[in-house]
Amino acid sequence: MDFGLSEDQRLWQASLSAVLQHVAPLERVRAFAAGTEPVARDVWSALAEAGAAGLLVPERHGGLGLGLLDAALTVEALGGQAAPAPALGVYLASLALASAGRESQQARWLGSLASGQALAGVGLSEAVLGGRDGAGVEVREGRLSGRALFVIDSAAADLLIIADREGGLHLVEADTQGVHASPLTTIDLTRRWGEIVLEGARAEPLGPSDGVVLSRLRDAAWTLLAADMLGASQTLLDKAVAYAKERRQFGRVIGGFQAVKHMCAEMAAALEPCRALVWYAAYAFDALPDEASLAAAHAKAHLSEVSRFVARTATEVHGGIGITDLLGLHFWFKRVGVDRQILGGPESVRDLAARLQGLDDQAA
Amino acid sequence: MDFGLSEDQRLWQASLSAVLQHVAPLERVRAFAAGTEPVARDVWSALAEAGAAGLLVPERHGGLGLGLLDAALTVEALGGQAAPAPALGVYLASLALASAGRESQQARWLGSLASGQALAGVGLSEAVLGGRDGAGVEVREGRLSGRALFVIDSAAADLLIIADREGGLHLVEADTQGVHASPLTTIDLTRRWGEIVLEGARAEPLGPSDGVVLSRLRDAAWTLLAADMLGASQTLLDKAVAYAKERRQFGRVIGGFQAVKHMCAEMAAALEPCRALVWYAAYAFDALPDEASLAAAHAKAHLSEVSRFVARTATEVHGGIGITDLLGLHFWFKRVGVDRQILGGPESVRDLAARLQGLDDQAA
Amino acid sequence: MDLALSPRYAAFAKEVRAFLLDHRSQWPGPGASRAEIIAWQTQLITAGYAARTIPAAYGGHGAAPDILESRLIAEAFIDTGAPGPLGGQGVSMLVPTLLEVGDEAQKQAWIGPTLRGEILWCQGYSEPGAGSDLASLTTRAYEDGEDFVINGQKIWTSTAHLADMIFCLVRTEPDAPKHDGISYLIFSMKTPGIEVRPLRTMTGHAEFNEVFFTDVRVPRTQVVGGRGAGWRVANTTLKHERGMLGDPHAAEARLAAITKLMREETLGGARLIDNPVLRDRLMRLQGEVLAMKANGLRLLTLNLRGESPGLAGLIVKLQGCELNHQLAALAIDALGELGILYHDSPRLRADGVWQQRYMFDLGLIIGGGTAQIQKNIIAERGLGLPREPKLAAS
Amino acid sequence: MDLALSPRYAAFAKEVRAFLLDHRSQWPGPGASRAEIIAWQTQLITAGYAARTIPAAYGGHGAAPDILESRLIAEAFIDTGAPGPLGGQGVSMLVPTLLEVGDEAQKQAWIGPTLRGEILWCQGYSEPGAGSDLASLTTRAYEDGEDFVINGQKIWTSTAHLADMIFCLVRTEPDAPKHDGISYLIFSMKTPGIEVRPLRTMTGHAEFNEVFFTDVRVPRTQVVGGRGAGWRVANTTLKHERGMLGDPHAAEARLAAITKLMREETLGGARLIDNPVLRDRLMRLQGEVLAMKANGLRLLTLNLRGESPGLAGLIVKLQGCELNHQLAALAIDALGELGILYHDSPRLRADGVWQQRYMFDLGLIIGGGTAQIQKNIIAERGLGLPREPKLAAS
Repeated sequence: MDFGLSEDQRLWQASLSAVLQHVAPLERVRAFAAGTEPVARDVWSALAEAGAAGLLVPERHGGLGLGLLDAALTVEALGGQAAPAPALGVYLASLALASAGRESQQARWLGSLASGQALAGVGLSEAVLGGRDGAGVEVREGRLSGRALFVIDSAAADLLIIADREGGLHLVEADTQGVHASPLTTIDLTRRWGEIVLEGARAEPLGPSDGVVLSRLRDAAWTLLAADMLGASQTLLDKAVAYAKERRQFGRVIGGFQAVKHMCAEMAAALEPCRALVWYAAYAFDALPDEASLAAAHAKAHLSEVSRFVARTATEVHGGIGITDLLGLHFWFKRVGVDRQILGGPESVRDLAARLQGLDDQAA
Repeated sequence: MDFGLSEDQRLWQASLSAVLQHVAPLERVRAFAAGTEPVARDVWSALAEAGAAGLLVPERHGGLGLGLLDAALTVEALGGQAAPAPALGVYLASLALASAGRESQQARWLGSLASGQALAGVGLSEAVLGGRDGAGVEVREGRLSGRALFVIDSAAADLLIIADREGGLHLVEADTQGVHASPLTTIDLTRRWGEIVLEGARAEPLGPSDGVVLSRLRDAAWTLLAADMLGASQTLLDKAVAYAKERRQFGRVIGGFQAVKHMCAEMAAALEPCRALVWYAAYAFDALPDEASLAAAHAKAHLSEVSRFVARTATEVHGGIGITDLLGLHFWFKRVGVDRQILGGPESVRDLAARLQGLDDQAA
Repeated sequence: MDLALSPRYAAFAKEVRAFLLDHRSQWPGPGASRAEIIAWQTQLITAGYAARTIPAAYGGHGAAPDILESRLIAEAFIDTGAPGPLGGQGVSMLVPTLLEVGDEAQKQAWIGPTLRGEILWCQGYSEPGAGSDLASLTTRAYEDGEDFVINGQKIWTSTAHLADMIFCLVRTEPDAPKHDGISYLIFSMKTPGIEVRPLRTMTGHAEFNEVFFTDVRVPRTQVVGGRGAGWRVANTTLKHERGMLGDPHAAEARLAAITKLMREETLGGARLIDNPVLRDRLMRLQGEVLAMKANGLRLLTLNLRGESPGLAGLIVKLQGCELNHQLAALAIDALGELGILYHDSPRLRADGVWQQRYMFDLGLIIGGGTAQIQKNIIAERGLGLPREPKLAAS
Repeated sequence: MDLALSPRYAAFAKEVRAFLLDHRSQWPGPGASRAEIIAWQTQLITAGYAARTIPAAYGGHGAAPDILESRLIAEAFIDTGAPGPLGGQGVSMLVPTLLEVGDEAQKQAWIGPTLRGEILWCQGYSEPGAGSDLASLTTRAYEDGEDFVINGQKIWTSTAHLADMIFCLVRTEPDAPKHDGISYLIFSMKTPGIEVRPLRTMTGHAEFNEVFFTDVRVPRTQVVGGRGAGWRVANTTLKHERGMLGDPHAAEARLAAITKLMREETLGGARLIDNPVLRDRLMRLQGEVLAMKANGLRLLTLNLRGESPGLAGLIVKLQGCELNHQLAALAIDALGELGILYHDSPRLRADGVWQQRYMFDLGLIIGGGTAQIQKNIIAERGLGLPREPKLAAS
């Protein structure tokens, strides 16, 4: 019985933090956000060198063969730094390939994902949430047609994992004929999201089309998005507390005003249990199959609510300067804003959580 | 263009307040709550003498022929005092009779309602919200059978206004054969609610059975319940502010702590617009037929939310003493708790508000 | 209580509408030239629909104040869609200040051209170190012959990059108590030594500027209201600013736009409005909008009657800004994944206005007195709770 | 990270469960006599499932402390439904205090009988004028020969009407600084001059009492931890109290009960769970319960590892009490009109427990350190923000 991080995991957090401070300081984040690079190669190379890219790739394919908790800790650190890094796509693709890929698919991709050379985009949105603007992907004779929106990390992807409308997953090479990628620009410029148009593109099925792999990927994505929010929210809180200790008005530091103190306390009180919730969801993904989906849904939904509160409150503690570009606080504000909505805002995710437990009206 | 109280209305508020402080001080409220009187005759007689009973009764029947705003101001004052007074039943019955009663029905009842001699119970719950525990009333050959729950002011009623399942309204004399009344005890002991069992009881229809009278009564009831919450919440706020100015801890009055100041400010900020909203709903009931139902629904739902917040926060400002019986703060706490749920909690009422505007799924 | 207009006012409202619609051809559109804007504003002043109660001697229309007329005029602009009279900090803040405390020469020189739109102003109050605690400002102006020489920095000067002139608080008496050492100066933004730097916010736009003063020379005659009286003068105008935020019309318009959006957009084939949880949030906000609208009517009546607005007025900024922010939040949430698109993204809805508002409104909650300062004001002035206590020297 | 138990602990857990189930016939039921309760408690101490780590010399079981064993024992009681070991303020607050600062005679005299349930205690800390600011208490004890003579009043003494003994804070040094003049006394509730008056709360029940002292004589030897050291002694025990509130097991049980309620109750023919707005609230609270449960596991592990719980511990009271209150609020709202019934009303659901909790929980939010005090603690101890400043003399 031990519900805490291992010594290895703490060391990993520390070395990751050192790497990120070196390779993705705020100036690098700003430059990425202001530019048009599809991916920050330097950041990802440094992370891959440290071992981050292959966390979820089995050892026999050159990875570290670790669990979702390790990936979540990593994504938490990325969120904490608002780092431009295509980790989500790589982790989800690694999971999909490792759990449902054929040996040849694994051999082809897992090694280069683990080394950081290959990048992956993952499109689950329509299968999880339903389509809009005519989006959704259909399979005809093994080829994919249609449109996938909000594809994660698609900008520089070498391979794409795309869900069809029925919940089947497909592996598509990004440079295959009939694949057209274009960017969807969000408020958060530290990461890239895209739209993929498929016109009879060649694809390989990934696992059975019974929706099981989709559920696993969805659960992992929810958990990792929650981890990103956890890291970003912790940074927002830390910055607010630091600012409150330093900023003076009316002859005293503003952190001495009870109103400001209580805003900080309320952020901490809301956020601290979220850390354990994210750990729990990540641990459940690998160790408690019966609870995994529900825990992932709650991690996603609850972190979405708490992060919105923290983002807003941390900005208010900063006063006017918080809404400017000067301190860059908005990078974190927007980061959690995007994590909240991707693959379902809290209302949608809670609705799915109810269904997972048979609490919807259909189950009457 | 004038959206404020008239000089007459302000004078009425002042004289009402004087009457209530005299006839329904906290000791009287306590005695009523602790006892089994079905109605506080002394309180109602004094109010009737001041003119409160006949506010909505037309002048030709001995009343004052005023509008719902005047009734709302009166109920607000009753809520402000947590006064035990069967006003809701009398006002709703007066409205029903004046708007839909036959001349003979009016002649029989309105005068004695206006003089304070007759009291009325009103049962709309199942028609507005749907039934439970097998409740609901049916009409067969002009006689009523079934069960009405949460009948307003039924304890000492001489006449009953009961809605059937189809939305038709009926006038039933309380001492008619086949009418059985029993109390439903709520957290709020300053008013009485009841359950009426009807076994083929003789009844007279009140207006056409097209639901129009029911809607009007529902709108009036929602508005008056909102007014009661307004008055009770204002008292809660006033008591919290007074206590914060007086109670000392750590060498200063607690109202000097920013946390306590802000709790009071948040209550005031939430509550103050509610006053105008209640006025608007009451005014709309008589003057703006197209807006009346929506305004009534929002007054009910919004006051329910704000009152819960105020009741809780005012109690917290009082600290431990707030939860005891010593100051009697709980009478107001419970009063708004009951007003919130009667004829629909805020979720139900907002759902009805959406339907009123054609925003429900059925209207797609 | 009667929301109907008396015949005289009903006729007035009709007359304003008719005038605006009749002059539709002269409405300056989005790309209008400054000359066209000035011409329209001049027309409005002549007709009495702009600068209505400002004395004709200073370039206004010279009508007697009538709050209901002013309100009907404002509503006529909203209803007809006619471009409103010029606003901005010159008209809304400087002009009232000059009328109240300016000397005759200042009134003559500045009010008319400001009203007509010939001079645009910006406001130099806040500084990086003086936000909520404005009186601690440190921009210095020392005397040198007939001039003040100004050094320092201002922030949040929204129209500094467009403005011809600035009204500005500077510390002229560094040794006086902090509220007594401040003067209110007006001067040209073309004065040498002024540098304007755009201040980009989280919306991605530069809605504000920073303004830097290096040895900026301003004649000493440019003080308004007397040297060292700047704190009092500024408070005259801050009063005007606080009334501007939290207009229930804006919230009503937002609510209508969100309702439309939720009826039109679909996800997985279902209209957003058919999502009961989102619909409940919409209804909840509709209730709050209605409450603020009714509160606005109540405030108008209190004004008409010459009664004190009290709490009903003190809470408007806090509640109104929060409500607008919550409306934007609902729109984003209803849009779901589409609610995070921005800039010039494909599939962006409503030009990203909800995303922009969600962020910008947070600035409004903070600006013009943070929510915390507003709560202090409500508690102290509205409820009579103790003022923030003096601290022991530490 | 591994939530599975090692074989040794798994065996231990099994053993505890087996013991409890094997002794089912000795479980004291609701109407059990004091003798039966004491017998069961004595059994539990002997078996090591109560007073486990308290030295055998003082009447405990004398095992080495092992947090996981304690947890497994607690879970076994919950899972089997066996009546738990005696709690109350004597066991949870007085005993740890005596162990830490009591003298040998006090330990010998009081710990054993308290553990076995032979002596019931109440706590005399708060006073009407000393709540959050406990150190300002004014109950006086002056010396008279070998005795202290006590006059004053205590409040919130929950079990005073049942208790045999009281541990009580009194001011013995009126001229000392306020934290230094307090002593911690223990004495019999049968001492002449003590009057207990029930204190009825908003729930309608008298969950607390007021206790009045008039010339109550207590031997001076009954001071624990030294005369004038009462503030430090009391803080030893307050520490224990704060950890008691906000147990995630209780929240989980409430959530399950509400879910069941919402599946079973109908309105207008539809199950309450099928109301999407109420269901969304249920799901939201489920997420919070899960977060607090996970936080509890994290705290347990931190304890097991001997690491500081930090923020994860400081926030438990604030978040846990609020969560319980919100759960009760949802139950009331889901019940709708039935959610206001109370006392012995017909149609009352679940004996009115949700209504009772909704009110009682508000007391828990306030008691044991109000939410405002909790936020001060989180901000100051958890985040290192400045302590409340000293005020200027006014």
